[in-house]
Formats: sequence, C-alpha cells, structure tokens
Amino acid sequence: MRQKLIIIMCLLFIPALAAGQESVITADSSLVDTITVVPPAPVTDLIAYDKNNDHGHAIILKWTPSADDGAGKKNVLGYSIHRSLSPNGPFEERGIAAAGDASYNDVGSKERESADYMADHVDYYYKVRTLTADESVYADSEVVGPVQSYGQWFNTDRWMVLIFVIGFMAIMIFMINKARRGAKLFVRRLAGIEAVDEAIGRATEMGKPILYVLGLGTAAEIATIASFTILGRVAKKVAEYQTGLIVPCYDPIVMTVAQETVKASYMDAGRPDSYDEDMVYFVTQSQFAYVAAVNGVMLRELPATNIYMGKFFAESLILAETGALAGSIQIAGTDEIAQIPFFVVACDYTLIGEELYAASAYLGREPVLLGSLKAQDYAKAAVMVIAVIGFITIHFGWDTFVEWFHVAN
Amino acid sequence: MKRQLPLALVFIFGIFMIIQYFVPHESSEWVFEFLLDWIYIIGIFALALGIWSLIRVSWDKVKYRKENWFYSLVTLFGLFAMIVFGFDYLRNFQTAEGLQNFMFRHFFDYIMIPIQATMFSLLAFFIASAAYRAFRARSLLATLLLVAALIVMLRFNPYFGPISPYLEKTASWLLNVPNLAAKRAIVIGVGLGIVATALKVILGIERAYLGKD
Amino acid sequence: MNIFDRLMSVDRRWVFLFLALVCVITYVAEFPVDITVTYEVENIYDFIDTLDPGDIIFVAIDYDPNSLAELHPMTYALVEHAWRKELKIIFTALSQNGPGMADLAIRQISDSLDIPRTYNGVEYPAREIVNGKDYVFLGYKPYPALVIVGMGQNFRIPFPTDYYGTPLDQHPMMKGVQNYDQVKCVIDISGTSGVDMWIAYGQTRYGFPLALGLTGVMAADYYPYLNSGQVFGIMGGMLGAAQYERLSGNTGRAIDAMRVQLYAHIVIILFIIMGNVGFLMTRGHKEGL
Amino acid sequence: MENSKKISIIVFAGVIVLFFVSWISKTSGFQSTGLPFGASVRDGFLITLAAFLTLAIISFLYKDNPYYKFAEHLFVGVSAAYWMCVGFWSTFVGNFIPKVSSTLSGFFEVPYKGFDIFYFVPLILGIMLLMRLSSKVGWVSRWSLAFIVGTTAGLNLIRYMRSDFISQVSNTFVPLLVEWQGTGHFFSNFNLSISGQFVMMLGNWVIFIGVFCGIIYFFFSKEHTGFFGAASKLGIWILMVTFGASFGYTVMGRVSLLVGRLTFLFRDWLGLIN
Repeated sequence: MRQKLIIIMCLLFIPALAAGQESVITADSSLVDTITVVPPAPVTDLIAYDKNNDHGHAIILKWTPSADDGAGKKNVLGYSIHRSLSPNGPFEERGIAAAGDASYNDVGSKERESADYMADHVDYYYKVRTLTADESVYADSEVVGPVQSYGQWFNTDRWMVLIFVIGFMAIMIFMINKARRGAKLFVRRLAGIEAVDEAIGRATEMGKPILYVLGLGTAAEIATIASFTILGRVAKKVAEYQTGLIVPCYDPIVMTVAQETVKASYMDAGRPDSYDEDMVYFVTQSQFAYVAAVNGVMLRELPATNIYMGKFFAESLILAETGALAGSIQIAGTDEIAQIPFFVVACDYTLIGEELYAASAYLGREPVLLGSLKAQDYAKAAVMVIAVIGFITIHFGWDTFVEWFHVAN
Repeated sequence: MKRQLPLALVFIFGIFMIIQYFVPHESSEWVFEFLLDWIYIIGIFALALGIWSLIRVSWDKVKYRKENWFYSLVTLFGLFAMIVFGFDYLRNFQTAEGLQNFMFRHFFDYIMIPIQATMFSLLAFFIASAAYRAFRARSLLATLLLVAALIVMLRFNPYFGPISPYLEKTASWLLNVPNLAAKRAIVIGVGLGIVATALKVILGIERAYLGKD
Repeated sequence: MNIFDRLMSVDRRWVFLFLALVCVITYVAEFPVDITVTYEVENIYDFIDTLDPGDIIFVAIDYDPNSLAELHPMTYALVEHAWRKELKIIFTALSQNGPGMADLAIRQISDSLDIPRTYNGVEYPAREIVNGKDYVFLGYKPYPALVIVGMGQNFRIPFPTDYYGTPLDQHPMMKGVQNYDQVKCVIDISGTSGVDMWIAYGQTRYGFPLALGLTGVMAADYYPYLNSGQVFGIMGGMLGAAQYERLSGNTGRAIDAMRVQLYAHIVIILFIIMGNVGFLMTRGHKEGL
Repeated sequence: MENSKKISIIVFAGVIVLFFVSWISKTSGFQSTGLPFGASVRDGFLITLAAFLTLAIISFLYKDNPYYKFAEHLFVGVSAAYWMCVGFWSTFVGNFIPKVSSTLSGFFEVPYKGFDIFYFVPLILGIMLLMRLSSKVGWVSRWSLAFIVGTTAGLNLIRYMRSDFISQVSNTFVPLLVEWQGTGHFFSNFNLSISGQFVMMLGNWVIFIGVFCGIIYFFFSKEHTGFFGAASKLGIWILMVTFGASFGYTVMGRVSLLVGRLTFLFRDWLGLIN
C-alpha cells in the first residue's frame, strides 16, 4: 500500500505538469509551477529507541522536521521511514509519516510467520527520507543505530492502577477482618431489596410463581454473579414458602450456574425434593427471541412478582412494560446505565447501579460481606478527597497530580 | 475436591489475570491469549447443554400434552429445520457452507429478521405507555423525572414559537451537564461495586455461583 | 368514576392504538410540517445559497452503508440544493465501504435534476448534470489523513484519476483547480472519526471553511469546534437533515421521518398531560372532601 | 364460550384467506417485474410470511394470542439453532479443530494449523461441563465454571478499576473558574450565551456538585441524615433529572424503529408508497 501511494504520487505529477504546459491561456496554469521540484532539507536530530512498556517488537523514532516542511520551499509531502540490519543497507521502507509529524512508531508483528515480523534483541539501523511530490526528489537523513527492541516485565504507565488495586484490597481485607471480630456495621435501607421478601410472601398468598430474569449477561459478567447471589436468596425463600419459581436463561453457562444455585438453596431450605431441574431452563441466545419468550411466560403464567437482576439492554422496557400489563410487582436492578431510566419508570422498585452489588451483602447480613461494603464506602470517600485535591492543584497550575490519573491503554 | 479445588482455581486464575495486566512481556501475553481462547471454546460445549435443555423442556410439553404443547412443536420444528439447513446435510455437511445454505439464509432473512425488528419496534409503543402510566407528578422525584423528560421531548417541537429555541438549549444543557454528572457518579459506584465483587469472588467470599454440596 | 378518573386509567391499548394510527397516518399522508431551524444548519444553507453559479464546493461523503439511514438525507438535500444553484462539486468518499454507495447517491441526485422544480418560490429548470462539468467524483484512497493533507497540495497528488479512471485534467471543471484554495468550502458528511482528520489535517492546516454533517449521536461532541470557529456549521442526524430540507424547500425523506417523530412525540406528551390532569384533579377532589 | 370459539375460527379463516391473497398478488407482482414463475411464487410466499410474522408480533400489543405464540415459538427455535450453527462453524471448527487434529481438519476442510497440546485443556473443561447431565459426577462441571469465573473476575477487576474508576475520577478534574480574570471582568462580561463564561462555569459547578452528591447517595454504611442526608437527597434529584432526560431523548430513536417497520409494511409489502 505504502509503495503504491508513492507510485501514485509520482504518476499523477507527470500528467499534472503536462496539463500545465498545455493550458497556455488560463492564468491558473501558473499555479502548477508553484510546486517546486528541488530537494528539500533533510530531517535532523534523528533518534531511535525501544518503545517502553510494551511486549517488544517496536521502536520509536523522533526527529526535527525538515526546514522546508510548511516553511521554506514548502515542498515537503511527508516522510518515509527506512530500516536496515546494517548501517550500509539495504534499507526497507517501514511506513510513512505526514508532513509536520516529528515521530514514528515502527511496530512490527510478534508472529514469526508474519512478513512484518520484527525480531527482538536484534540491531536495527534507521533513516528518515523527506519526500516531495516527485518520487525522484527527496532527501535522506543520517543513519541512526544500532537500536534493539525488547519487552518489559512491568508496565510503568500503570502503576496508578496497581496502587489502587493493592490499596483497595488492603482496605477490604482490613474491614472484613474487623467485621469478623464482631464490630457492628451499619447498612442503610435498600427499599428494592426489602421489597423482595414482601413480594415472595405476596406470591405465596396468591399461589402464583415468581419470575426471575438474570438478564443477557454471561456468567463471567460481574453483574450476573451478583445476581446469582440474589437468586440464591430468593430461591431459598421460595423453597421455604413452597412458591413456584421460573428462571428462563439467555446464556447456557448462566443456566448451568443458576441450576446449581437454585438447587443449593432448596437444599439449604431443607426441601431438596421440591427442586425441579426444569425451573431453570435455557431459551435461546438471541436477544429478542428471548424477550418474546419471557413476555409469553409473563402473560401465560401471570407471575406475582418479576425480578430482573443483571445486565439488560434495549429489552429492559419491553420486559418491564409487559410485566406491568400482567399486573406483577416488579423489582429490577442493573448496572447498565442506559437502561436504568426505563426500569425506574416502569418498575415498582429499582436498584440503581452499585445498589445491585450492595444487595447481596445486604441480603446476607454476613459480617464478611458487610465489611466489603464498608471498604467500598472508604474508596468513595477517597475519590472525593482526590477530586478536591485535583481542583486545588489545577488552580495552582500543578498538573503532575492530575497527570498521574491518566492511565494509558 | 468438590469445593476446595474450584475455589483454588478461581483464586489462581483471578490473581494471574490481575498480574498479567501489569506485565507487558510476551510470555504473559501468550498465556492471556490462550485463556481467552479457551473460554470461547468451552462456551460451545455449554451451548450444547443449552440446546439440550431447550429440547427437553419442549419435548416434555409435547409428550405430556401440557398447555400450549402444540407451540412447542413449532419450536422443535424451527430448531431442527435450522440445524439441518445450517449443516447442509445433503450436499456439503463437512464445511461451513451450511451458513450460506439457501434455506438457512432465507429463514434468517424472512423469519428471524422481521420478528426481531418488530420486537424491537414494539419499544415505540411501550415507551409511550410507560410514559403515560409512570410520569405523574406524584412526588418531587416523580415531578423532576417528568419535567426533564418533557423538556427533552419538546426540544425539536416547532409549535412553541419563541420558546422553542430556549427549550432546545435547556434540553441540550440537561443532556450535557447534569446527565454527565449523574452518569459519572453511577459509573464510579458501579466500577467500585464490580471491583469489590470481583475481589470477593477471587478471595472465595462470594461463592453462591458454585452451589453447595 | 368521573371523567378525571378515566383520564388517569385509560387502557394502555388505547394508547397503543392511538399512537399506531398517528404514526401510520403521518407516515403515509404527505403533509408539510414545521421544523425549527437552528443557526448551525442555517449557516450551511446560507453559505451555499449565496455562492455564485460556477463556484466549486467540496463534499466528502465519508460514511458507509451502516449510517446511511441518518446521513443520506443530508447528502441528498445538500447536493441537490448546490446543483440547483448551478454550483460545481468535487466529491470524495474516504470511508472504505462507502464509494459504491456514494457513486449511486451521486447518480440518483443528478437524475433528480432532470425534473424542473420550484423551491421556495424560485423556479429551477431541468438541467442535465454532466460528470466532469458539474462534478468530479474522486473516490476512495486509503490513509485518509495523508489523502487530506495531500489534497491540500494538489488534488492530483492522491487522486491522479477520478473514481472512474479518468485523469483529472481531462475534466473541464478541474482546469486550474489545484487544491483547497480553489474551492469555496468543504462539507464533510461523516459517520466515523474521519471527521477529526478533516479538522486536524485539513481545516487546521489549510484554513478552508469547513462544515460538518454528522450522525445524531456524534453531533454533540463537535459543538466546541463550532464555538471556536473552526467549523461554520453542523447538521446533526435526521433532525439536521430535516432542517436543511425545510430551508431549501425540498421536502424529502428526512422530513417524512421527522413528521412521524414530531407527531409521535406530541401524542406521547398529550397522554402524559392527560394522565397528570386526571391525577391532579382527582387528588384535589379527594382532598376537598 | 361458544361464541369466542366461533370468533377465533372466523379470524383464523380470515388470516388464511388474507395470507393467500397476499401470496398470489405478490407473486403476480414479482412476475410482472420479469422474475420467473418459480422464483416469484417463492418470493411472494417469503414476503407474505415476513409480513404475517410482523403483524403477529404487533398483535401482542392487543393481547396474547395464538398468532403471537406461533411467531414467538418459531423465533425461539430458529434463533437457538442459528446461534448454535454459527458457534459450531466459527468457534469449534474455526478456532478449535485446526489446532488439535489433522484428520478432523481434513474432514471439515479447514486448514490444519499444527497440533497444540494446550487446546486439549478447553476440550477437557468442556467435557467436564457436559458432565452436568450426570447426577453422579455433575460436580466436576464446577471446575470449568471456576476457570471461567476466576479468569473473567480478574479481567473485570482490572478493567473496571481502570476505565470506570480511575478514568472517571480523572475526568472529574474540571476547573471551577473558567478563564477567570477577576470579579470585575466576570460581571462586566456577564451573559447567558451557551458558550459564555457564566454558563461554562455553571456547568462545571453542576458537574462537580452532581458527582459529589451522586457518590454520597451511594454511601451504604452511613445513615443519610444531616448534611449527608441533604447531599444524598440532592444526589437523587440529579439522578432523577438525568433519568427523565435520557428517557425523553430515547423516544426519538424508538419511533425511528417503528418507522422502519412501517416502511416494510407499507412500501415493501403493500406497495402503498414509493
């Protein structure tokens, strides 16, 4: 492709010139001649070094642009980067940088089979060629090298993340231990979760089942894992009250896990005999087919309560409105921000974002889980403190603090 | 064996994935890519479990003549027809050309696509009924919800004469400023919730997903 | 049950039916709707409208069939307007899957010029649009940033020939046209980040007047460029296209879609108001007792 | 009871008649465009079927009915098999087979990429997952679950710590005084334009306070009373305004989807508009 571009540039220029000579009368023809075909000044101060914080196979080049780039003769079209295994060549072209650019990342493939393979720990030599519109008119820089690429064992761009991970782990383990030792921890009311117990009671009175929807997340999604914990709790209550439970699943692995969870809850409640494998079943892995089926269940089985916990997408409102039509009490919880408004509008209770994750701790009231809630709160307090420091430092023009929080990809 | 080993596996792989993020070296990348590939492949086996569950539940309905059993027959028909076409049994069973099979594509284009698009478009109706039912000035919170929604819905309505431009400006301010603040607060909370839950899973504190023995 | 109770508890099937009817009627019946015009769209219209016949503008159709639904109406409205004003146009399509679609669109619009029309009270005669005389379609080349930079030197650098393989110098309208200096403005209609390149490599470097046509979701992110003056107009999504159609008096697909949108919104708002009137009145009533 | 049965039979007959009318008229329509007879019959049937299924789904808005049930169950079966076929051919045959067996690669006609022992791990884990079907050794399926959950928990922990937490915190660092040149300058240049200093500053203040109060709303281990209570109340107000605005904003997109379906029914099927 790159070579092609050069050829194109070259090809086009010849007819352009020819056209300029032919059109004798128009004043505009003079414009053609403004593109001068004298060699430009070469780039200077070229340096090459290994790209840091990567897996190797990449070298960075930096230079000072040609004096004719955007100034002087104004004839620089761009730069092409050439690499060789020896200072004397042969050089191969590695890529092109636009006029005005002063750096280039020579990134090769790590696959040995690839034509673009770039070996680590091998000496390379580079030069940068300043290009003009005419392929035969250019200027080469001096050759730099040798330079080697290699991979690093620690990504220093990411130390902030490491501090946060370790810090958060430490707070969490500290708080959990504190809770284990018997410290009293307060948790505020979560209306949505309190409603779950009520709703199960209501279903028992009405003799109608409970519909539990785990959403479209995979078993790997943390929202789904949080939902399993809530499902376990709901299933236990359901088993105690001998109410029906319907769990249609979108993902086969989620189905497998949900079966385990529900079965365990029935055992906990001392009613393993009431557990039926078909309470939890797979529907299909197609978003709207799944919704169509769940809608059908809502209108045919008329569950007393619909519980939606996990990842939801555009289907949230279809489910919640159909459930409302069927007259069920509805409790929802999702961390999918775009869908929260629809649940808030159409459901009786909604767990907003983080409340979904707090719910499992709230339900269990186990000191271990409450300890982790406390740790989350400390982290939030830390965010607020950091934000304030950020403001202050911005106003005093000290950007380093803010820079720390910009984590490269 | 039944419970300790799975917890140990969760811990080992969880910690590895955390450390991996900080190690750009090729060897860590190599393991990382393997692990991700494996998850996809295991997913295919899980899909078999899912299809099995679907067939069993549908077939039970047909066998015991449960309510609506006839429709379960329709499900089974659709399922098997699509599988037969998808593998193109008669001609080239061995290659993925089943996905190019004439009937496979037509079932997709004329059954899946229209139903899917129509299910999706039902949202236009449900968004209207939800608005009618729920947007009542019952309390301060409900009123805020209602007023914000009205302003945004009116933003391109030309029938308000001189106020129209102001409505539009207010609407875009609402969408750019408070919206940004609230979303950021939610995202920070959700991020923390996810990190905490993931940590609990790795440390074996949250284990409902493993069931019990 | 008095009337207010009823207002509050309309069966939602009536809501569905009413909304469906309104959507179908407004979709099938072609009556005009009023569209509020915002200044960022009007700027573009005015700019094009005040150019002289024979002036050249540059239109980059930088989207692919994925965002066709939202961006095609803009292209149709804008290009037809320009051709009715007898402007000449240079097209590019710097999105990999876009050139075929852009070519089709250009042909379709040029066909529509065969019919005489009256827009905003001005009669426009039928006109044959000729490739090379009224427009040149340069097509696609990879590396959009380099292409945009290259065209600032000379269009012939990245595009020695046009999309159909004709050398640019064989086109009468390209005579003496070297680079952006000879076009009055560049209008980039884009559904991707290609628009950033037009701003960074094109406008910033060569300083030509630039206007953008963007998808509804993208538009909000580019208003800062409008405020800073780097961009003189923005059309956002279907709404932006409808405004342009309304300004040029050329009612088309965007206004068709907007008609449904507008009335669907009004229906929903009416139902909300109805529910609230019922709610407030019955509450007052009960408190009064 | 008798009556409703009669009505449903009449409706059923009507639907059948309409289906055939549409089939025949679409067939003749296609034929007139020069399509051969066989293809016209086929395309006429398919477009009629698509229209029937579209209307069957819409009929759900009135109430649950046999046509919706039919469409729903058909959709479930077809889509489940669709994803199974796609998954089998792309992941199993595409990613897995070429790495484990040259014989199987030959059978499925995919290029063999060389034996890789590590690909037996997912095979074993996958088979373990299938053990669920047995009640005796079902517990081994947990090993595969543990692998998946552990790996993705670690992955998610890092991903959200970085993108949802640290990046969002750093985005909150906005200046509260925009282009500040003293109070005198501020008041003499005061205006309400959207790009003016006042509106920009107001915006940054609202973002700052909004994020703060929103976070306070999500505090779980502290009673929401006093200053804390007031802040959390302001937090939930801002959340509600946001939810209302997002809801209102979404209406437009949803109506567009309906327009898409109307286009299918009125243009592609009925041919009423062009």
